[in-house]
Amino acid sequence: MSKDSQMRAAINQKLIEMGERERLKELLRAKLVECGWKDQLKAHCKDVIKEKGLEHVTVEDLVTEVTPKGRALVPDSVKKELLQRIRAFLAQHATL
Amino acid sequence: MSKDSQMRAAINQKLIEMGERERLKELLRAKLVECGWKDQLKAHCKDVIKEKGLEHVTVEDLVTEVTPKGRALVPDSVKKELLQRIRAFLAQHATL
Amino acid sequence: DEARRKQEHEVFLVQLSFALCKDLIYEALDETIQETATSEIQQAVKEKANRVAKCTEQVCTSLVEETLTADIALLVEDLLEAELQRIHKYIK
Repeated sequence: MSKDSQMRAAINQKLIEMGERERLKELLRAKLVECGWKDQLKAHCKDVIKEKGLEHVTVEDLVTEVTPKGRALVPDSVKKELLQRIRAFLAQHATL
Repeated sequence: MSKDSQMRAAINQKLIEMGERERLKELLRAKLVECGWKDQLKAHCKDVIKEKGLEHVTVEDLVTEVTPKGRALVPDSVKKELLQRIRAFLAQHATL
Repeated sequence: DEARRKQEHEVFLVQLSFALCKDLIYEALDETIQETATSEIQQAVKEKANRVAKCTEQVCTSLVEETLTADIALLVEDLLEAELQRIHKYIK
């Protein structure tokens, strides 16, 4: 295992152990609701169900169909905020 | 056309296609005779004729006069049985 | 040498931050999308069941109405006819 991979694994471990990984995911979920992403996703799901007909759509189909748009709809500001939080964590915990 | 009207049209279409609508009407008629509805309504008509005098009653008048009672006299059990029959039919024959 | 190591570490941290950020976003999105798709389908199934139930009742009511309208009219016509016949006979 290279030094980088070792450090990557150690940092991941620390993120999990300290509960920061879950906190970040919670933050992200909250931001997605707050910025209207979740409502947009719901509306898109409804459109797909309507278009294809309920009897022709499984959960898996729907997930496959809406995922690209779901990913594209995440605002840059949300991504930036998450990145900032991760950087701050790494600055504190990933010392040489 | 609203979703509800589309659904009602689809249900009716299926009932008509398979002759079930006519069978249901026949069943209803049989039940109405069986439960005494027809006799009660006849008696009510006769009362109205007696009260108003035959010379003052037209078919339209009498129909208007006795229809509310005619509706009210249909036993709930008969309506329920009919509804059950439609549900069972749809469960067996229709993809709505 | 120390400066070079520091710089390499910085680059590593930047790359790691981006990778972690992407992983977290995808993970959270995938979970949320799965939950949302499941609940939207459940909701649609429930709405449809409610619509079928409501419309079935309405169809049943209209079938009863239609039958009653026809039968009441027929019964009234027959009855009045019979009454008239009876009176004619009586007059004769």
